[in-house]
Amino acid sequence: MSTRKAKDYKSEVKPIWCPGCGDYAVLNALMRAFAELDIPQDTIVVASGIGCSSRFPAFLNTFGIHGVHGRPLPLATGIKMANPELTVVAVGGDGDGFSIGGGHIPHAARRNVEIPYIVMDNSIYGMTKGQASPTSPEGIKRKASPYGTVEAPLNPIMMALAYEATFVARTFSGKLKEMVEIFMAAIQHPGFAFVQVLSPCVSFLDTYAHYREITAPIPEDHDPTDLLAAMRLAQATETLYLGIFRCMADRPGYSRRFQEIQSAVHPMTVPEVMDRYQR
Amino acid sequence: MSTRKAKDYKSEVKPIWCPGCGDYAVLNALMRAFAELDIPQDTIVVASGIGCSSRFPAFLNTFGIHGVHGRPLPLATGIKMANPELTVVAVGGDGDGFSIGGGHIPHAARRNVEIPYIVMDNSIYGMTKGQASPTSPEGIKRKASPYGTVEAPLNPIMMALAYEATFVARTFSGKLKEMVEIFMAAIQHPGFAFVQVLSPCVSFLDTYAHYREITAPIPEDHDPTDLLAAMRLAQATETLYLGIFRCMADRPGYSRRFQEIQSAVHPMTVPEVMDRYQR
Amino acid sequence: MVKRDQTVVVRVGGEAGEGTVTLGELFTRIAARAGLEVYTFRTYPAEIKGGQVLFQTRLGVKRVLSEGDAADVLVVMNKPGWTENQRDLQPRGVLVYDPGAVSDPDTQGRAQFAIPAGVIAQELDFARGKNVVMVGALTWLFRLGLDLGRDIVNARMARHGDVLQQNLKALEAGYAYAEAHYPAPFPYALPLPEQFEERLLLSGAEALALGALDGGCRFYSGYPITPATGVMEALAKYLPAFGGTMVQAEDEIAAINMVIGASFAGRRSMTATSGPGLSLMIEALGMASIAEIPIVVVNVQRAGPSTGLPTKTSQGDLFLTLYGGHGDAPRFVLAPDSVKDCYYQMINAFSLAEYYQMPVIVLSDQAMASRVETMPYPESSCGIWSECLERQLPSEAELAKDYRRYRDTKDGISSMAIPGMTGGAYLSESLEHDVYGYPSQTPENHQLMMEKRSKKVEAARRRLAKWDSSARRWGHRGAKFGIIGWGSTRGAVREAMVQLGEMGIEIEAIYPHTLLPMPDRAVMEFIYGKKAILVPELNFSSQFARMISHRYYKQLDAQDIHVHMLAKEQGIPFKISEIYEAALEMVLEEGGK
Amino acid sequence: MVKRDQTVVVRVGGEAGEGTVTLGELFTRIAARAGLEVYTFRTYPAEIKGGQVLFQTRLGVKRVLSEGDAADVLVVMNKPGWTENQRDLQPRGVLVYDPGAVSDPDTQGRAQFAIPAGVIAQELDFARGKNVVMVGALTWLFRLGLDLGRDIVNARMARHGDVLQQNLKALEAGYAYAEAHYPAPFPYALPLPEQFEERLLLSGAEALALGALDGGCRFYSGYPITPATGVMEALAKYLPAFGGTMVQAEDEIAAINMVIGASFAGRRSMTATSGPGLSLMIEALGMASIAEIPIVVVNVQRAGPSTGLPTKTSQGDLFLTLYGGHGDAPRFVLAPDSVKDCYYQMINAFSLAEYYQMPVIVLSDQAMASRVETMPYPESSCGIWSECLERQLPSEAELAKDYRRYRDTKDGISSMAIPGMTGGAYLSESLEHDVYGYPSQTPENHQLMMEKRSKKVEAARRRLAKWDSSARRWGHRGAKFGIIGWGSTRGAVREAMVQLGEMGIEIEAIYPHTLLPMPDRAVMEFIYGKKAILVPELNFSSQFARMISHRYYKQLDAQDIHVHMLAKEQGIPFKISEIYEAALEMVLEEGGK
Ligand SMILES: Cc1ncc(C[n+]2csc(CCOP(=O)(O)OP(=O)(O)O)c2C)c(N)n1
Ligand SMILES: Cc1ncc(C[n+]2csc(CCOP(=O)(O)OP(=O)(O)O)c2C)c(N)n1
Ligand code: SF4
Ligand code: SF4
Ligand SMILES: [Mg+2]
Ligand SMILES: [Mg+2]
Repeated sequence: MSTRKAKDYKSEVKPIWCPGCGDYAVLNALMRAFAELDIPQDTIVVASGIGCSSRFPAFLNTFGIHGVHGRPLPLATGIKMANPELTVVAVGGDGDGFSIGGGHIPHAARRNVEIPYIVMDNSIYGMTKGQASPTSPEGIKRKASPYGTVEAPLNPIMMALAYEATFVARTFSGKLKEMVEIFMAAIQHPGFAFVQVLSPCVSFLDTYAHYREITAPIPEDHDPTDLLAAMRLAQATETLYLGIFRCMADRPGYSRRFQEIQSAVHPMTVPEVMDRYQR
Repeated sequence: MSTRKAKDYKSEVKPIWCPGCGDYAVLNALMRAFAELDIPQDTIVVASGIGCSSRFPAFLNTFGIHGVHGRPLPLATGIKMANPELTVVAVGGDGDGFSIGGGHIPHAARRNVEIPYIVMDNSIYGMTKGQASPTSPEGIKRKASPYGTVEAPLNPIMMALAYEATFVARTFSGKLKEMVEIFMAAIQHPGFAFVQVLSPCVSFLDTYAHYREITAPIPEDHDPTDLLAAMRLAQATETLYLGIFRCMADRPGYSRRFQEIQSAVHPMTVPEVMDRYQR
Repeated sequence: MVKRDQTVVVRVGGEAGEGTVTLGELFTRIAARAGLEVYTFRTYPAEIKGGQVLFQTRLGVKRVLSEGDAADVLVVMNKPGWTENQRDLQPRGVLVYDPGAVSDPDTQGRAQFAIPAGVIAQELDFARGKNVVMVGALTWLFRLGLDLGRDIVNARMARHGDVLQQNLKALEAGYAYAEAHYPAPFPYALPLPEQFEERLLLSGAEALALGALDGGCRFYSGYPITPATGVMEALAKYLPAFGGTMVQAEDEIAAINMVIGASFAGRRSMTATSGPGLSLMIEALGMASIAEIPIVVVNVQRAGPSTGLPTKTSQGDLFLTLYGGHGDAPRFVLAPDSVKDCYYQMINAFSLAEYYQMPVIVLSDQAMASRVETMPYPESSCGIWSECLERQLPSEAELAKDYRRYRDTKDGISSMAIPGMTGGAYLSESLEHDVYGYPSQTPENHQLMMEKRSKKVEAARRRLAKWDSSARRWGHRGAKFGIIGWGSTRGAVREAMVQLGEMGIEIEAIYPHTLLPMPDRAVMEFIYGKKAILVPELNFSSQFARMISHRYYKQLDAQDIHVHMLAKEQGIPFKISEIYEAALEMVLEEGGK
Repeated sequence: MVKRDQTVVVRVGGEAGEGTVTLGELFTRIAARAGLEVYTFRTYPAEIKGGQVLFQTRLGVKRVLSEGDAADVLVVMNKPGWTENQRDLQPRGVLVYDPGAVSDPDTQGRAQFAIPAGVIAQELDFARGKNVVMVGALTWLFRLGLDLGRDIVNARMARHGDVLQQNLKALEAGYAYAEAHYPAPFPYALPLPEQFEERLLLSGAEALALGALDGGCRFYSGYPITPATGVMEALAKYLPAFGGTMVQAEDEIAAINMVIGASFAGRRSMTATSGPGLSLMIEALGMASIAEIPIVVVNVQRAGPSTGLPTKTSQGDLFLTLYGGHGDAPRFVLAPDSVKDCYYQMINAFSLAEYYQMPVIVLSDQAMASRVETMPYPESSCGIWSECLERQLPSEAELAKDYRRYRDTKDGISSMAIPGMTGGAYLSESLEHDVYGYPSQTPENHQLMMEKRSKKVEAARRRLAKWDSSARRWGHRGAKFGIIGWGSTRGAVREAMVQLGEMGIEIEAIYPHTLLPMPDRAVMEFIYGKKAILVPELNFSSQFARMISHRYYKQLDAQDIHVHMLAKEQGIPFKISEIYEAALEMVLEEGGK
């Protein structure tokens, strides 16, 4: 049984978030997941980019790294590869993850690096005061888009599936219990785990009511090893399904693969390497 | 009837490509497509990144811009938005497009900018002498991966579909006629047209024979407006389907949308703008 | 009442979420509408919403040069507003406060004006409106006129339709309360000019955007970043009205590459960013340089390094801007030194970019971009402070036969064909290329092309030597002591010089507006005969002072002129007193005036 | 036969696709195995495969310092090989050629050695083997011994199993042909040492990789880029044997961020790149600087700007390396000046990065990375040229209570906890932060932290003053004329100095190995008493000369020492004669020796 409580993962720093921000629930859920899994604080690293959501690590009592904008995945990959024993979690926002950082997700997925990546998707740039993000609904009017945006929103779940991420899930800040469960599964998954959290920004795009209305759990009979079935669920936009779209635990993770290589290779010393270059 | 011939699009520069490189066929096919569509040379811009494939524009008699590595899409987008009258084609390789430039494709797709993007995918970094690329088969051994790669290859067609690109096609350097047709369709498509060309690198990963074996035309009854059906075809890796996976011409292109905004807005002069800031 | 040539510093302290900034902004606008000159400054809290802020506005009948140091009037909306700002209230200043927030503040004898804004707002059933109540009270105290107040509230709050009426009532109630309780003349009310010229009230970011429009900018692509976002927002609004386009890019790398593409295709194009974004643009800047594509990049500096202090000001990107590029990649760097100058330098930026086919970086900073200033209507876009130059297009003869895009010429400038021009097709290359644009790797060609590109810098240097705007100089001509600075520190320097003048200390200053190429002649003329010069700047390592002392070491050494460095990197602007004291110290150290 | 203290320059010209480079490499290895010292140089064609190349190898009994200028022996495999290189054959040089490719070359009386390599190879039914036939002939001419030749072909061509036998036959046939037709002593055969110490034969890229391994590197992430890829390839091979990992990243931004992550997690980590990649890494470099994370970035310079000339050499990234960062972001810059030094400076790079918790950039270049040199086995990894320093970890007491990651200390160095350490949890921040790592925006804290970080540079400056390796000095102590350079130009400079010495001109040189912080004491000591100094460098704008003359202007001016700039940006290394002539000119201009 777990000896740690959620609050044991809390730092002394008061979140800078607006009252009501969806990210509070994400923070609580992740702390609970850590507690449920009883992971020692000092063996956890939470890596993030820049944005309201990316301020996350400061509010935790674990190791944290608040990197530059859009790079939580490379940071987390480096950490995990340096020390596979650690529990490494990457977090960030939709701007951080799908805009400036969008090029890293396919590669984290194809490496299948053992990292849960939690994207707090509020469909807006919160930190910079409300510009449209890659998941903003088309036509949204803001100061930087006074005539309404003309770009279609991206579908992050579909993208993660197309990258064949071995774990793909969606959850919602309004559903704390489900979120905790998904986070636990993502942390335990032996590969890359992509989790989109619908986490409303009450200040620049309040979607709580909307999401309450249109979200629904993934049907119980969904087979999470069936990629096309997952894609069908992901395609639905009138109903946003919550839950685990895909889970394939058979492919070994990236750090495992490298450990295999390391143990298959004969250890060497520097003088031995040099001898190969003897004239 | 077309007054221009394929060779009218040829520059004096001799391609630096190795004899037998798949990219020669792509060059020929694109020149033919231009000729068939009878597009004046001086109204065409071909934008590329860096790589063997990206040397492309130098061999053409049109306007060309050989940019930095991975950025043909932003370059092409800027060109198209500056002058929507031009025929703007983006070209590059798999490293250029799916590795360093991978973050730009989803955004070109969601903008639906009127650009065909031709990726000469040889599943290898040709220019830098044969490192694994994002589409290299798993386990490939090269100097930079002496123990074999452990990353799964990406599926570019599936990715473009997940981004809901309005035109998604695959073709093969070994099929010149089909390639010309697909290029013509892509150039005429009023939105973003993603074309993956299987274009073998004879020097570092010769896949001609392999592709001859496993490619097959997309079944005639495929409905290119059915996203999931396209995804089912894209999922097949034992057979690589060639042809148009998706084509949706109903969504207006990006430069069109901005032209609409421009014509809806009352024109202003600088002094008129200033008056808005009168104290 | 204060005198015509005086200024008044009004500082507001309160919670951001409770409309403190709106309070300051409304009051500033009413004062400006009444004919006063204004100049503002504000801080940003760490929290996304809420948190403590300070909004300062300085009013004057004549042009205001900086936000000022100590407050003449402190307006306090909550407790920390008092505790955090009381030490900055000058000895004869006055306090205007909400007694519901601060009870019995000890102002050590200074006059107090209690305005129960919270209570009044509650009585109106509009608790949120307490800031507007305070605006009303200030409107009375400064005798700006209730009608003007109403106008401004009407104009600024129109968007919030349903609450507009409530806001107007709040304004009136505040006005009425103050009128009833403080009928005596307010010590810091300025004499309102009866006649005054029309002025613009612009933030630095807006000035950059408007200057860009005037400079012919028709394509913008950018990625949101504090404190540069304002430029993007203004251009998003107006570009379509000019047939132009603003694209929000997926990142800064995409932004600058789109800008390069758009300019290649013939449009005057730009982006704006801040430090982290500029760092990401370095690769593509080199591309614009080698392919000779005109682009303008505005860098609104914030305190660094890395993510640093996103809402704080700095001048720490000078070195990156001057030297940031692999290989030798020529570029120009401009440094406006006031909101007004932001406008003109954007016109110059486009002129230089287009004429010399080069990337031009315009350096602003957080303080200058976010503050609001009154400024005269700009003269015709190509006036004394700017020159309008065009991109050189190929002649018909050139296009007719063997068009060479990168032809070597005397000043390095070769004509640039635009896609669509018959006969103009060429290759724009990021590789080293020959005169046609085709890749070339020979030593001879590389050297030739390096020289071609660098000749453009020399040609620009010669041209700029003739521009008044390439350096601004003021103060006592020929004084023994000098100040060389750049950018937004100018206001504090000018004011410090006035104070020094009052002390009988003669001093002269120069602010180059082009930092690359440097207006060497102007600077060397300025230096000539000086005993010592002070180089104030907002960064850690005295970047500008090092550049100055290195660049002019021969002159400085030959004449034994001492360079005094004054570097400050705290995220905040100079206080006038800091410049004043450093200058005084220089004078004393160097053996007096 | 040439003398023991002479060297011989052998140049091979031919088609890349036809094994010209292999020819050169095999011959070089056979000569090295025979006990000679070697030093190579090669060019790269524009074509991906094929195209004209030149491979030059210089042989000596004593250490060879550079690739040399004119060829003593020109080996020609195709027609352009003759036409393009004939002007570089020295007056008393000899030609070795395939008469099937060049008929009757006019060598103006110089000796000719015709080897019908093509015909011989065809007779063996192995047309591709003509290059190995030529290797056999050279093995005879230089009297290197057929057995050695066989050994090398065996070792180097083992991978091509089935053709190995054919290659051996080709070697033997070439040897036999030459032996039969040219029995007389070959004028450029060097006396082979009977006894010699074992040497390594390494390319600069390999030396960087091996030095990194020795410096404790256990994580590498990089993105392929010419001419840095060799570093990645070597580490990909060996890292797993050290329990380490090499990740090929999706781009340079990912690479450097992975490196930052891995180092944060406790591993010595690095990346290697070239100009365009370094430009993309600038943002993250600042992150490593502010978050105080040790990383090593190797920059193998190529000619720029932008994509530029990817296979050509340059020293044009100096300014970017020193100044490229928004805000003031401290870092160190090291500059090895030979293949051997690449090895040692990598050890130093890790020492400095780890001890000072800073990013360290190591500047190499295309010429130095791709050439092959013999070098002595390195002494123990922490020998005279390097110091082994460790990252400071928190003590148990520190961890037990209130651990402050960014505690301010005298030298700015605070202990760094590693994830997994109980009690060590902290936040590593790209925002400005307080002593715990938590974001802080106050002016006081920002200044404190800027000072903390910069104190580390000053501490390192003090330490480096004691390192022999921070600057290398040679030549006539106290000579009136000096040369200050950096990096791979050293070889040509050393040889030019020998020639100058033969002319009776005394000259002294210094090559700093740390460019940031500069070993000021050593440089100032060196400058002292000089009349003039020459600063040779491979870039367009004399970056290093500007840095030197700016940094030491007081000393230079006080003693009236003139700085002569010698900048060359053509994508190719200096010729010895260019240095020689520039130095001579300096001496004459300054009024003789
Ligand atoms: C390189 C760079 N570009 C831009 C920024 C400015 N910036 C900070 S946060 C942010 C967007 C954050 O949006 P998102 O990731 O959705 O987070 P949210 O605030 O909505 O949680 C941007 C653009 C930056 N810090 N660095
Ligand atoms: C910023 C940057 N990083 C790396 C490189 C080196 N580089 C040149 S081409 C290339 C890969 C090209 O691969 P691909 O796009 O697949 O083209 P191919 O040569 O296979 O056609 C790389 C990594 C570069 N030019 N710029
Ligand atoms: S602005 Fe939006 S995302 Fe940011 S803290 Fe506030 S509610 Fe959350
Ligand atoms: S290396 Fe490969 S991709 Fe490059 S030109 Fe040769 S065959 Fe084509
Ligand atoms: Mg967001
Ligand atoms: Mg490729």
